[in-house]
Amino acid sequence: MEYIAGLDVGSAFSKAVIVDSDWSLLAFDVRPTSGNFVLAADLVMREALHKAGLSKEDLSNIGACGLGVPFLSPAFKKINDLSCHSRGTHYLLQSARTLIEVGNQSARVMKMTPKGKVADSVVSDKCAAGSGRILHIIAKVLNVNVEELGELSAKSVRPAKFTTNCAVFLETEAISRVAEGTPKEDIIAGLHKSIAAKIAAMVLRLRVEPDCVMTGGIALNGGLVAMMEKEIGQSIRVPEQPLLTGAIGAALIAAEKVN
Amino acid sequence: MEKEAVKTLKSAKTLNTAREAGYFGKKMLMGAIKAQEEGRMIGWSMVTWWQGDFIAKALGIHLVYPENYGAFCASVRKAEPYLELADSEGFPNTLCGYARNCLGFAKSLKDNDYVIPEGAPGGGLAKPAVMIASGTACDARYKWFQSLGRYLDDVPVWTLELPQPGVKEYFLEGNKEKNVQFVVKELREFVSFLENLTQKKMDYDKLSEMLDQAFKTLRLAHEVDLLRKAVPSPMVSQDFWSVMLPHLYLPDDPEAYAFYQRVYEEVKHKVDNKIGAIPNEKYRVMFSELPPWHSVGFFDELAQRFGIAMVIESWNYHAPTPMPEEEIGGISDPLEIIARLTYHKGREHNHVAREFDTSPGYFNAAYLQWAQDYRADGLIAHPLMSCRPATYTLMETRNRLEEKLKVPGVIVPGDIVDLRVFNIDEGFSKVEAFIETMDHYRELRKQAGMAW
Amino acid sequence: MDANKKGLAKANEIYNSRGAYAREVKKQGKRVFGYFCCYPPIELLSALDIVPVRILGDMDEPITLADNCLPPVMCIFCRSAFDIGMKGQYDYFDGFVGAHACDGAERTSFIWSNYIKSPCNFHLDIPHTTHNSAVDFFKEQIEYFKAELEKSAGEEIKPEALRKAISDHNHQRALVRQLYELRKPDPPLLTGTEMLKILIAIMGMSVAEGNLLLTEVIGEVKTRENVQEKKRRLMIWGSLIDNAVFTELIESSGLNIVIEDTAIGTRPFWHDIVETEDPLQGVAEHYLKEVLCPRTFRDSGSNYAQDSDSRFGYLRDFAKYWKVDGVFANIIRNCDVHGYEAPVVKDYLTDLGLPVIMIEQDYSTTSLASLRTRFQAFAETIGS
Amino acid sequence: MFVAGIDIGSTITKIVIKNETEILSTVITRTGAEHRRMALQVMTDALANCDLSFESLECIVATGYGRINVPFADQQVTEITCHMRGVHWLFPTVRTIIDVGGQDSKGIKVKDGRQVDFIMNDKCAAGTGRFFEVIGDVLGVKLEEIGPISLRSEKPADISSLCTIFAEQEALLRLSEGTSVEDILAGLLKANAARIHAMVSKIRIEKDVAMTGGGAKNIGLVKALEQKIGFPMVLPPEPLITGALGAALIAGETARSLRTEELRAKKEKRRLEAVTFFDKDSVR
Repeated sequence: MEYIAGLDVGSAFSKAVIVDSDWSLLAFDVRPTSGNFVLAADLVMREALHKAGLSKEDLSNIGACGLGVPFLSPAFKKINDLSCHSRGTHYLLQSARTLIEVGNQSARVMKMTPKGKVADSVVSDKCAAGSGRILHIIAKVLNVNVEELGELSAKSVRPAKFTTNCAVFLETEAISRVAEGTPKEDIIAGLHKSIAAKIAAMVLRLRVEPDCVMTGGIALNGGLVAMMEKEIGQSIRVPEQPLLTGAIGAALIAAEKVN
Repeated sequence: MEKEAVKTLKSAKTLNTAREAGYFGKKMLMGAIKAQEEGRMIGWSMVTWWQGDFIAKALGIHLVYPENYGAFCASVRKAEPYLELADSEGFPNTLCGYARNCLGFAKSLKDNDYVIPEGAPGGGLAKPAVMIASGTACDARYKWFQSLGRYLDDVPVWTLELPQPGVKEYFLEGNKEKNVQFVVKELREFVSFLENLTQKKMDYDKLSEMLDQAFKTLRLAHEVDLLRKAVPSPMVSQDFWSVMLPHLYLPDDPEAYAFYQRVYEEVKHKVDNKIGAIPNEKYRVMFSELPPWHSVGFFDELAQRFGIAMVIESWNYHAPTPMPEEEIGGISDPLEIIARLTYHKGREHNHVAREFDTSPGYFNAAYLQWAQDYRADGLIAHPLMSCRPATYTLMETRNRLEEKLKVPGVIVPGDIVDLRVFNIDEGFSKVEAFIETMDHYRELRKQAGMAW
Repeated sequence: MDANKKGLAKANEIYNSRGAYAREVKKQGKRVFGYFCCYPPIELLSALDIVPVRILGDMDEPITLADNCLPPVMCIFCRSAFDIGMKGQYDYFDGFVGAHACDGAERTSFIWSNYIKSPCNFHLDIPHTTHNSAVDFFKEQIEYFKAELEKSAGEEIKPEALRKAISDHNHQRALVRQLYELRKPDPPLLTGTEMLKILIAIMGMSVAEGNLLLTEVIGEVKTRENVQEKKRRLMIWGSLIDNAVFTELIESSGLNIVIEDTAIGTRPFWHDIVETEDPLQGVAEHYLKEVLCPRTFRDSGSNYAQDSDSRFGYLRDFAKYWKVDGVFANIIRNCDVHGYEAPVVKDYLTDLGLPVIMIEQDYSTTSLASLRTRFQAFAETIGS
Repeated sequence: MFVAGIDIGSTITKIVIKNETEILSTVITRTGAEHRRMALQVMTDALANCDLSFESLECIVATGYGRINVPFADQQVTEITCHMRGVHWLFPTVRTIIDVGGQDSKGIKVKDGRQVDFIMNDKCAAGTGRFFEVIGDVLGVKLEEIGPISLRSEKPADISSLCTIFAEQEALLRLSEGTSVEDILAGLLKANAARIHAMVSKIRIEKDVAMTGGGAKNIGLVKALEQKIGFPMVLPPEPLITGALGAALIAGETARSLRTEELRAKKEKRRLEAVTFFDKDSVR
C-alpha cells in the first residue's frame, strides 16, 4: 500500500492530508501558517502523519500547492493551485462543475470538467477587497469570531455602505461605523454584499453550470454564501471540509505521478 | 528573491536572422545621433503605419520615434526619473508610460536650454523642428504631442487624420472610398505644411521609389507571416518582436528588404524540413498585444516547460495583408497609395469582424482570423497600464474567441514601461493552469467538428 | 410621474427617476434613441420625432458585469455606462448612436453594440482635427447617419423638418444660456445641483418638452430672492459630473458652482448651429468646431502662449463674467483627453491668477466622501 | 484671553490650549473607536492641566477628520489650513509642509503665511501611519521602534507591492527567506518615502520643508524622505500638534475679531458634550 501526503501551504493556514493508493483519505490537519512556511509545512504534515499512524518514511510522494510552496524543499512536489483545488473538490463532490475558491489573498473561480480538471478559470486581481482576508480584519474590529459573521449578517435590516475598497481603510471605516452606532449586523452584511458582488461578477463571466461549489475559509460563512447564491442566481454547495480541497488535490495528483 | 534576476528575462530567439535584427535598432539610434550632429532637421513622429514617414523623409526630415524611445528607456531601466518628472509636472500617472517618459524627458531638455542632458539614455532626443502626431488607435498619440508645447513651446504639431469607421459603417456604400479620399486630401495639406517648414519641394518620384521599396519589404514581411502557419511553427513571437523593427520603421530601406529575404529563406528552410522553432510543440498560442519587453524570455520558458509555441502575435505591428490588385493597381499618385496602405492596415480584418458579427474590426478581428489560420489553442492576453487603448479590446477578443471558435484565453497583466507590474511567477502558474483549459477546449473543438 | 409637476419640481422628479420619463414617452408610441457623449447631432433624431436620450453612467452602482468586457484601466464613466446598460437600464432603446469621441467612448460604443442589441445602431466616426477637409468628411459621415436613420424610420428627413429641429435645438441652447445668466449674480439664483438636474432632465426629453421645461424653470428662478448664501464662486472644468451627490458635496463645502465647462454643462449648449443653406454643413461645423471637448485637436497659434490663449480664452471670459474665485479641474480616472490637458489648463488659469484644484476621482459616490475635506480646504485657500 | 484648538484625527486626537503668546496645555490621545467619545474627556484633562474652566475659553476651533460634530466647537476648519497655520507660527520660513498622518498624507504649499496649494492622498493606506502599524504588527515591532531599527539596514529589501495587505504578505515572505527585519523595514520605508515624495512633488517642493504628523516621529521615514528631497527638513518639537495649534491660532483671531457680546452669544450656544463623531454626509 502506497501512502501520499498532500499539502496546501497558504498565507493564513497550512493544511495537510494523507491518502493511500486506493485514494481513501486517512487523516488531515490544519494549522495557522503564521509567517513561516517551512515550519508550518513541517508541523502540519507531521501532525497529519501522526493522526494516520504513519511516519515520513512511509510516504512515497508529497504534493504541495499554495503561496508557500516555492520556499519548501524539493521533496515537496510543487503542483499548480488551480489544478489541486479542482481535483480536490471533484474528490469531495463528483457533481461539481463550477468551483468558487475564496482564499485569504484572492478569489478564484473555476469551471471543471467531469474528470475534475480545470476547464476554465478566472482569478481575481490581487485585491484584499475580494478576499477572505478582509473578513478576518473586520471580525477583529467588531471583536466577533469569523464563524459568527454569517448568522450575524442574516439579521441585518439595512446593510451599511462603505466608502472604500482598501481593506485597511475598510477596517478604520468599520470602526467609525461602530462609533456612529451602526449595528454590527449591518456592517457585516454591507461587507458581505460588496465581496459577493465582486466574486459573482467573476462567476458570471464563466457562465456557470451546476453543481456550483464554494470552498476556502469563507465557504463556512453561511451569510456570504447565501448572498452569493442570490447574486449568481443558483444554489451553492459547500463540502464538509472546504479548507482541504487544495491539499487533497495535491495528494491525488502526486499519487498519479507515483503510479 | 533578487528582483532583477526574476523580473527580466532576455529571450534566446530561435532564428539566427532574428539575432541580426538588433542592427536596425542601432542603425536608427546612430542615424538620429548623426542627424543631430549634422544639424539636420529632426522630426518627432508617432508610429503612423507609414502614413507620415515616407513624406517626411522624402523632404529630408530625420524622424525619431518617442514611443520607441520610451520602450528603450524602459528596457535599460532609465525611465523612472522621467516618469517622476512627468508626475511632478502634474500629469496623471494613469497616462501612457511612453508619453510620461517623453514629457519628463522634454522637461529635462527644456531645463537644460534644449541641450540634450548628459547621460540621457541612448543619446537622448534632440529638440525637433516638427512633431507628427496621429489620431489612429489612441488619443494619447496626439494629445501627448500637443501637451509637449509646455516644454517645446513653438514646435509645430501636425495631426494626421485616419478614419476609424465602425464595421457596419465601413461597408456602407461608398464610405470606404470617401474615407480614403479624405486621407488623400489631408496628406496633400500635410505635404504643403512640410514644404513650408522645410522650404523644399516634394520630389514625388523619390517618394514613389521609397514606396516601391517599402511595398516590397512589407509584402515579404507578410509572406514570412504566411510561412508561420506551418505546423510545427517555424518561428515564434520572440523572433517576431525582433524582426518587426525594420518593416515598421525602415521599410523603405533596401537593407530592410535584404534582411527580410534572409529571414524568409531561413523560415522557409525550416518549414520545408518541418523544423519547429521549439523542440516539442504541444500548444499553439497567440499573444495580444505589446509584449513585456523586459521579460521576453518568459516565452522561452513557456516553450521549455509546456511546449507552448507562440505562433502569432501583436496584430498592430504586422505588415498588412496585401491589398487587392483592383484597389491599388493603376494608381500613380503616391499620396493616394500611402493613404490606401495605411487605411487598409487598420481595416484589413473588417470582413472577418462582419462575418463574426463583432466590433471593432481592428485589434480583435485579426485574432479571430488567425486562430483558424494558425490553428491556435489559446490566447495569452497582456493588459498594459501604460498602453490602455490597446488593452480596451483585449477582454472582448478573449470573449469572442471563446464564444465563436472555442479558443480560450488567459490574462497575464504586465506593462511595457513599469517593470514591476509583470509578476513572472504568477504568469507561469496562470499559464500552467491554462494548459488544462486548452486541453478541455481542444475536446470541445473536436466535438464541434472544427478543423483543429 | 406626476403630470401636474412643473419647472424645477418636474426636473427634479425626472432626474430622480432616471429613465422613467423616457419609458413613459415610449409607451406613448414615440421612438427613443440612446446616444454617447455630446457629438452625435441629435437634431437629426428630433427631425424624425425620435426622442434622444443621453447615455450616462451611475456613480452609485458598483461596476460588476462590465468587468468581463471592459478592463478596469478604462475610463470609469464608460465602464459604468456599459455596466448599467448590461444590467438593463437602457433596454428600452429603439436605437443606439455610438461615437468616436475619445478612445473610451469609441471602444465602449463598439462593444456595446456586441452585447446590447437595438433595432437601429450607428457608429459615428469623428475626425480628430478641425481642418476643412475634416469638416467635409464629418459632414459625409453625418449624411450616412441620416440615411441609416431614414432607413430605420421608413421615412426621409424633410429639409424643413431638419431646419425646424435645428432651430428648436438652437432655442434650447439659448434657454440654457439664459439659465447660466441667472447664475451670474452673487449669490447665484440657481445652484449647480439644480442646474445639473435640469440639464440631465432635458437630455432625456424631446426638444419641445425640454424647451417647455426650461421656460418654466427660468420663470420660477427669475423671481427668486437670494435662495442661497454667498460662498466662493467655483468654475468646473473637465470630465462630466452626472450625479447630484457630487455637486451637493461641493456646494456644501463652502463653494457655489457658477459655471461648468463640461459635457453636461456649457459644452453642448454654448454655440448655436448656424442655419446654412445645406443644413448639415452648419451641423458638421458646429459639432466639430464648437463643442469644446479636448478630444478634438485644435491647432492654433505659433507658440505655447498663443496656442493656450486661443484654445482656452473662453475660460478667461467665463471667469471674468461669472466672477469666478477658483477652478475645480475634474478628472475621472483614466480619462486621457482631460488628463493630458489638465496641466496646460492649470498653467493658463494660474497665470490669470485663478487658483486651481485638480482632482482625479473614481466616479463612485462611495469614494466621494473623502473629497469633502479637499473642497473645504480649497474654499479656505481661495478665501484666505 | 484663552482659546483652544482640537484636532480629531482618524487615529489620534490632540488638543492645544493657549493664550495670546504661548501654549499652556496640550493633550494627545488615541482616537480609536471607543475613545472617540473621550474627546470630551480630553478637553476636560487639557483644561485641568492649566487649571482653566471651560467657560474661560473665548473660542474653540475644531479640525481634523472628526471636526464636523464637535458640539463644543465654535468653528470648524480643515486640517490642511490648520497645519499650515501651526507650522507657520513655529517656522515662518517654511514653504512646504509634508504631513504624514494616520490615514492620509498631504503636501501643503505656504507663501507669506497663506496657503497657496495643497495635495492629499487618501485612496490607499500606503504612505500613511496605518501602513506602519499594520507592518509593525506582522513583524512584531513597536511603531516607535520601526524607524530606529530600519536605520541599521545596509541593504534595504526590494518591496514590489505598496498595498498594505500585500506588502504585509511580502514582508512575511522575505522573513521566511531569511531577510533581516531591518532590511525589510528599510525597504518598506524607502518605498513609502518614494510614494509620498512623488505626491508632494506635484506642488513643487521648496525650501524650507517641514514634516509633521505621526510620520515625522519615524526617524527612518524622515531620513528616507530627506534622501529623496536632497536636503534636511525641519521638525516641530511635537509634530503631532501642529493641527491643533493652528486651530487654536485661528480661534485666537476669531476671538479678537468678535465683540464681547458676540462671544458671549457663542459661548451660550456651546455645549460641553461628547463628540457624536461621524460625519453623516459621508455615510451616503
